[in-house]
Amino acid sequence: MSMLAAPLHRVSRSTLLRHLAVALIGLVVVILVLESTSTFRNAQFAAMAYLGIAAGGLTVLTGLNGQISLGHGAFMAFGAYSTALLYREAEPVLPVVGVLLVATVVALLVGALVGVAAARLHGPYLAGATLALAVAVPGMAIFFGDSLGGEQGLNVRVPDVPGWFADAVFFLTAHDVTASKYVAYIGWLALIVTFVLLANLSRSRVGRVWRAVRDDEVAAELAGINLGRARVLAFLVSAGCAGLAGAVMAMAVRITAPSGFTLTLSLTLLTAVVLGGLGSLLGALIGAALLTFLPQVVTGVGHDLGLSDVQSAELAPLVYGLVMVLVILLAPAGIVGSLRGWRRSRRETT
Amino acid sequence: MLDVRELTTSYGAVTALDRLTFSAPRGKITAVLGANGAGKTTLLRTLSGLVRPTHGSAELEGADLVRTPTEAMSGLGLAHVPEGRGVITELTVEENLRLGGLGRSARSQAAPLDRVFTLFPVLSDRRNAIAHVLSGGERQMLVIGRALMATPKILLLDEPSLGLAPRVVGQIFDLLRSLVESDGLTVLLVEQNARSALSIADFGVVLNLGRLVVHDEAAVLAADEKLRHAYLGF
Amino acid sequence: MQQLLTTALTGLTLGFVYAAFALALVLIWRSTRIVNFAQAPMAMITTYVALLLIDAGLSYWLAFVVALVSGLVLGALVERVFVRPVEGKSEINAVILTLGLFIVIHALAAVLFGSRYRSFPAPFGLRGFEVGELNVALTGFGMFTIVAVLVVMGLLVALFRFTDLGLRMRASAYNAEVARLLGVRVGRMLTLGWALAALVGSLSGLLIAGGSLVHPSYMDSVVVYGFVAAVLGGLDSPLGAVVGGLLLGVSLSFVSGYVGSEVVALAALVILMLVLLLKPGGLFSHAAARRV
Amino acid sequence: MSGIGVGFGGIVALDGVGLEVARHQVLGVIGPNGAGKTTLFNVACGFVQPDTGTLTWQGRELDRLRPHQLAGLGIGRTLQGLGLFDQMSVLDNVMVGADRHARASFLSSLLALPRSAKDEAALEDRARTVLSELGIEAYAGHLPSSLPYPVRKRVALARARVSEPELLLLDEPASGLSNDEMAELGELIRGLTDRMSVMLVEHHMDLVMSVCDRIVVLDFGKVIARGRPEEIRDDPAVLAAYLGDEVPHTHQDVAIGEER
Amino acid sequence: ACGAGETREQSKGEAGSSDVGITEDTVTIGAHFPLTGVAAPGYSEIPTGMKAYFDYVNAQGGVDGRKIEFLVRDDGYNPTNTSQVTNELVLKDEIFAMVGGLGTPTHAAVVDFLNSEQVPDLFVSSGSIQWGDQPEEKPFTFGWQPDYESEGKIIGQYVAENMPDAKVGLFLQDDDLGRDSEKGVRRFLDKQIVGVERYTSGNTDVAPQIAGLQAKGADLVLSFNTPSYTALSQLVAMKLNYKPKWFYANIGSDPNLVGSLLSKFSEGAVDGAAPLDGVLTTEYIPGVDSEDDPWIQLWQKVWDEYGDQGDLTNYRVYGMSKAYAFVQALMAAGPDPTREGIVDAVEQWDTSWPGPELAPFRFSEDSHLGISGMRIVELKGGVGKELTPVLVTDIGDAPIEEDTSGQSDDAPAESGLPEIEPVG
Ligand SMILES: Nc1ncnc2c1ncn2[C@@H]1O[C@H](COP(=O)(O)OP(=O)(O)OP(=O)(O)O)[C@@H](O)[C@H]1O
Ligand SMILES: Nc1ncnc2c1ncn2[C@@H]1O[C@H](COP(=O)(O)OP(=O)(O)OP(=O)(O)O)[C@@H](O)[C@H]1O
Ligand SMILES: [Mg+2]
Ligand SMILES: [Mg+2]
Repeated sequence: MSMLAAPLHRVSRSTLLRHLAVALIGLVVVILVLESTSTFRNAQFAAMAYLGIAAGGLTVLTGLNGQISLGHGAFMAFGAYSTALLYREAEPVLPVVGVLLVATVVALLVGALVGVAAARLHGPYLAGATLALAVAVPGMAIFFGDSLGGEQGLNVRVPDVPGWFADAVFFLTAHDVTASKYVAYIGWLALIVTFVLLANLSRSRVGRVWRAVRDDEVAAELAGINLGRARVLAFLVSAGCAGLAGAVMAMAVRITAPSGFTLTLSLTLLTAVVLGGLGSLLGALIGAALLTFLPQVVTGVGHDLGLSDVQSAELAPLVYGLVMVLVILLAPAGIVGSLRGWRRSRRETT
Repeated sequence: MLDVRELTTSYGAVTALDRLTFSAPRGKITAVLGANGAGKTTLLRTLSGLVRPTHGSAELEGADLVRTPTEAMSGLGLAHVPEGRGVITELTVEENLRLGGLGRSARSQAAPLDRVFTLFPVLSDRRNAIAHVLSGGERQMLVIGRALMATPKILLLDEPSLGLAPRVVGQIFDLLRSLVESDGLTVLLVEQNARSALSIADFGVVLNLGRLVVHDEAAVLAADEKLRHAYLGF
Repeated sequence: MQQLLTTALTGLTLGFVYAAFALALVLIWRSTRIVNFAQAPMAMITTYVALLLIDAGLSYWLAFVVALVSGLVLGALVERVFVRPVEGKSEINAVILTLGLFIVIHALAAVLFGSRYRSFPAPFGLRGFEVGELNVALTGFGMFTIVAVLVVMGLLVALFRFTDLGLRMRASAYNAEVARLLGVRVGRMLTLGWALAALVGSLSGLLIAGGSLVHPSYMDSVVVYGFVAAVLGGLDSPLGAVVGGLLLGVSLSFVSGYVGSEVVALAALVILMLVLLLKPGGLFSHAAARRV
Repeated sequence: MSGIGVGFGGIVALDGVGLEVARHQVLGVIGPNGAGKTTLFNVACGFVQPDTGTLTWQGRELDRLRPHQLAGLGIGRTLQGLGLFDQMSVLDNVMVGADRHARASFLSSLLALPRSAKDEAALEDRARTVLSELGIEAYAGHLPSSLPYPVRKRVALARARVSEPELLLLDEPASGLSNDEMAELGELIRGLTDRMSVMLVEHHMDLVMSVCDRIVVLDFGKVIARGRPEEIRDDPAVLAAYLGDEVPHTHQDVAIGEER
Repeated sequence: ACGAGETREQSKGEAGSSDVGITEDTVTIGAHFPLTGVAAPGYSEIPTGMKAYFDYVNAQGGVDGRKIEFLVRDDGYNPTNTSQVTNELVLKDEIFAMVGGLGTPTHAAVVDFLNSEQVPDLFVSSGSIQWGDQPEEKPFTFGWQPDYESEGKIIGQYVAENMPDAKVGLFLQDDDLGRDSEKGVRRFLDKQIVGVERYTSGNTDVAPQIAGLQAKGADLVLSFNTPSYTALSQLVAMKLNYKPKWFYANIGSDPNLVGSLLSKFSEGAVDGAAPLDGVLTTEYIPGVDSEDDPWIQLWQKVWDEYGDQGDLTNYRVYGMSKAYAFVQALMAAGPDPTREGIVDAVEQWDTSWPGPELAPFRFSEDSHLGISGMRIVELKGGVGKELTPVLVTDIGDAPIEEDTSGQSDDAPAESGLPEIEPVG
């Protein structure tokens, strides 16, 4: 027992080791889940992964740094279009990891540009600017229609499953790897890496500075914090996450078109973040799961109830909207936040 | 005038006022004293309905304060100068003052407005400035001035001297005395600085951890050496 | 010349429509410090109310009035039932709440009224004038729009600047506790603010619908540009909302006509960014605020 | 500082103010409300750019510096309010203050490299030391909003302290404190002077008179008097503009003043 | 396409036994349509028409004893959603075929997936040429309606021959609709074009574009837009006192819909479909207003018996016509249809089969493009008056010729079901 306790103690003390341990557990869960579910579910999990990555970045921006962005879908668009350009027919120029990195960097650069402007804005002004960003960016794809495919968008290649990967999975599970499953793996690996990095940041000096800026900017400035830098940095990090998410999305959806990056996407991300619980990575993940699975379940229920197609299609947004309203009214701290509060109050009473 | 009986207020597990009973006579200044966290602010907030007591009663000339909503307090002639942050920083100085005299015609606001401007000439210079630009002390003057605009029957003051220059504190205390003496105003004065509060008050109430320690004439309290050291810190 | 005039005039009319919507946002912002994203579907619902009445044979003006009144009621209702619990709490929760309402109302409307296009009548002509050779692209209904928006703006400015009611509403929004201490019935003010805003919103809905097509999403693009217009103007200022709306309407019309309609949204972003970089609080914000 | 002038629209907040803070001394700045004291602080730490005049810090002229840069140069400050980070623990609040001593780069934070862990530990040590010096280490894990007012004031002070500034600007640190607590505060401030210089704005004469080495009096943005506390107390101009006739119980101040 | 080969081999049943989505008594098919959101008005009616016809067929015993189950999924006209719901249809619901999936960007998101999964992707609801011009790359995908390029050619030639002096303005939706048709039009009247204006779908303020055409002096406007933009362009023109001759492509010319949209506007300036009187357009299936047409009579009967609430509209007629084509294909695939079997059957389409289409399909091993032509009509009182016989052509420089197949004169069988022998 005590033999175990010492290393365990070390693990729980070091931020890195703790996060890596959680990541490892997460990885095992991911493998178990992806291997035991159908190809269709795999595809859904891929969608959950990219929503989760983007929501994770956004929760850092909004939860830790207090900046509201209604426009993160735009950064996903940059990531997705970079992917589409790099990963088209014929021989791709870069391996998948390279594509993901480039997409992230492109979004980072754009994020820096927008972040510099956004750093001076507050509350609704920031919301307005990012809202405009969300609706403006898809138009660029049409404007540069010759290289970006216009309204119709660009097709993205289905990633080839590398031989070693297929072999490894076959060896472990005796299943073949479908393209959907491979993309789901890419998405979840990207998510785990992203979340470990975000968790590191939020536990570190950087995260603390972000929170300080959120709580009281004048006091933070007096403590020697460069407000602009802190804000831009937070914006950049979250834009990078969105870019990465966009890249995974492009691979999962196999096309990037302007109509894939509507305002709704941006608002969906924000919703995921708030429903899950602001500032919590777990919350972002829960929010992403909710948004991935809820509509389909609800539409199914609608069909079972004998509603017409149109009615059951409208049922999904109806329920989804109601869930948003109810969560805000009944659990304003989001799902994770409320669970924590509930646990705390139970602990206090016992 | 003001009768407080068995008043009890809690914030969750913390009991901030504990079965407090005292009364403040009309036309007198009653100082409410005690260390930080004694429950002074809570007392005033309970009286003006910002927090609800769990037990007990408070009556103003027979009107039940405990059941009166906050917004009806000014109708009863009660004005409350809250601790810190009472200025609506997004409105102009004059708008803030106008809010104090709501419900009265522009003409009948003119006289109190003049009085406030004579008392605090700074405010009259800045009447169209957004209150946000005011200095800490100027804001405090504005809040006090605003309460005076209502020409209340009873005035609850929470640390009015906070951030004010000694000379202004003196002026305000002078004004309070004169209002009390000429108009029959009743004042409940919460002060951290017990010494100066007692110097103008008629009565004093000393709280500790939400309970009443003593309630007596101000001069008696000021003379009580033991009390001063134990609770009043001078 | 002709094209220039036409582009400017159609932009102007469009600008007034944005302005109307922005005015509603400003009203709610002034009275509760919340940006109401559900403004558009709320207005959409009341437009459908008018449409149903007109289809049932009522006169345009009667339907118009009923729609405005139902807007008033709807606004009050929404504030009382949904918004009250989030007032004065975290800003982002209010955003999500109104977004949720947006989606719910939208879906309800699609179920109730179906999602096909319907046409909405206009009380005045939809033909432009001809002055000699020149076509003036301003219709009777366009002028009605302009007058209506200017009147509403005037009324709002007067309400806030000169009346105690306006002062009470603003005080309630900025600092509910202090307002309450000063005898302001804060709850009523907030409800009133929402009700009035929903009324103005309904008006904007009717103005957009007049002589055009209505379906559950017909207001969606106005949300974006109306919001951008309000932010341009400074969110706190009715005059700003109108100026912001006009600025946006006219410049976007020119961009659409002379550059391409696909960059309209981009142009809106650029205009907004330029203005906010110079004045982070919008065109009509107060100068250099004190920070400490 | 010399010849500092600041105007806001029609208002002249500071008009050719010049003053100097000597090393390891406490300089008191007093004056009527709206005299320009906070504005003076704002100039000193970069929140307000002066229209005229120059700021010299350790022999170097400071020009158009942003507030966060001044913190880096060793100028710390508390706010007239509290200015605490409400949703962060007391320890985190203070660690933010120490951030200027942090060395971990963004990259090492991102990857949680050992370097960053070491840095964190060092910051935490610093913060805890200051907390215990101020006697509030017991509250390290609490949120400020749950704490009594005097404790919160100390947290604010701790946050300014922990950055080890060479000049500390205190804006009304005693407001809302009882007389006892004020006396303790006075001692704390005196205790700081072996490490740093202090500039103090305060309306509580007891405190000002007891801790300041020198005092500058402002009125309408101008210096109307300067000197040692005793000189100031009896200066008729100061009496008229600031203290008024109701100088409260001068004899009591002396009592506290004599304690040191 | 080429990279797709490495995905899982579809485990196909032996010939003769049933395939995915097929049971003893059902055939499950699916499609994605915008049922919610901005694109829903109009388009969401198409699947209701399809459903009504399938119900009609099912009530008569289905096809070879199998009932057709038609699953409709909402994608809100968003490719991301299309991809998700297509995954659901293919992987979870295991549909036999995708029938009538709507939209160019939306369907483009899933076309590679459908082909790599070898799911027949029949009769895409879009006139983009990409569904049929390269059958070797997308062997499972088929178009249905005439492609935009062919339509552009037919319109272009008509104008060049009959209105050689017209100053032509183009009003184009800024996507494949506008692009493909412009390409077709320019083959014939490049020189006559005085102005081109493009609008972005979703941006409802088209005044600057129409003003642009007016400024360039166009007296004939060829419009390639969706129906709501027909109404918008008419309204704007009225506002600008702009009175050119209008020529709307088929997709935007639904006189019934546009007329009812314009009907409410005041002053009698616009009443009924009057504003569209004299407008030129094209026709490739009979529309709701051709009450004498035997096909419309069939659709009316089907709708009255099996339709939801609401009237028969051209969107529903479109849906039923398409559903009819699918039933034809299913019958042609024989009593034990397989995915490959139905693809083969469509490739061997017999142009003598009666159908609502006015011109024959072009389906073959080399082309998966749909209906080969249309006729040009002038709208009078909401009904099209024929100006030309049915003209057929193909993409590229294929000539435009009069159709001689007699497709436009046929009528459905008494039962209302196709009567077709399996092919091959
Ligand atoms: N909103 C609140 N939530 C929880 N506890 C509170 C709240 N407000 C006050 N308290 C607690 O109630 C007690 C009394 O506080 P109160 O503010 O009334 O004291 P006070 O005498 O006014 O002190 P001070 O001199 O600091 O103003 C304190 O223990 C305080 O911590
Ligand atoms: N940004 C600003 N715009 C306009 N006026 C301002 C601004 N900042 C300060 N002032 C004015 O300048 C004057 C000096 O303000 P300052 O805050 O420096 O006073 P102070 O000496 O700190 O007063 P107090 O003791 O009341 O805190 C005040 O009259 C204030 O209203
Ligand atoms: Mg208090
Ligand atoms: Mg000050």
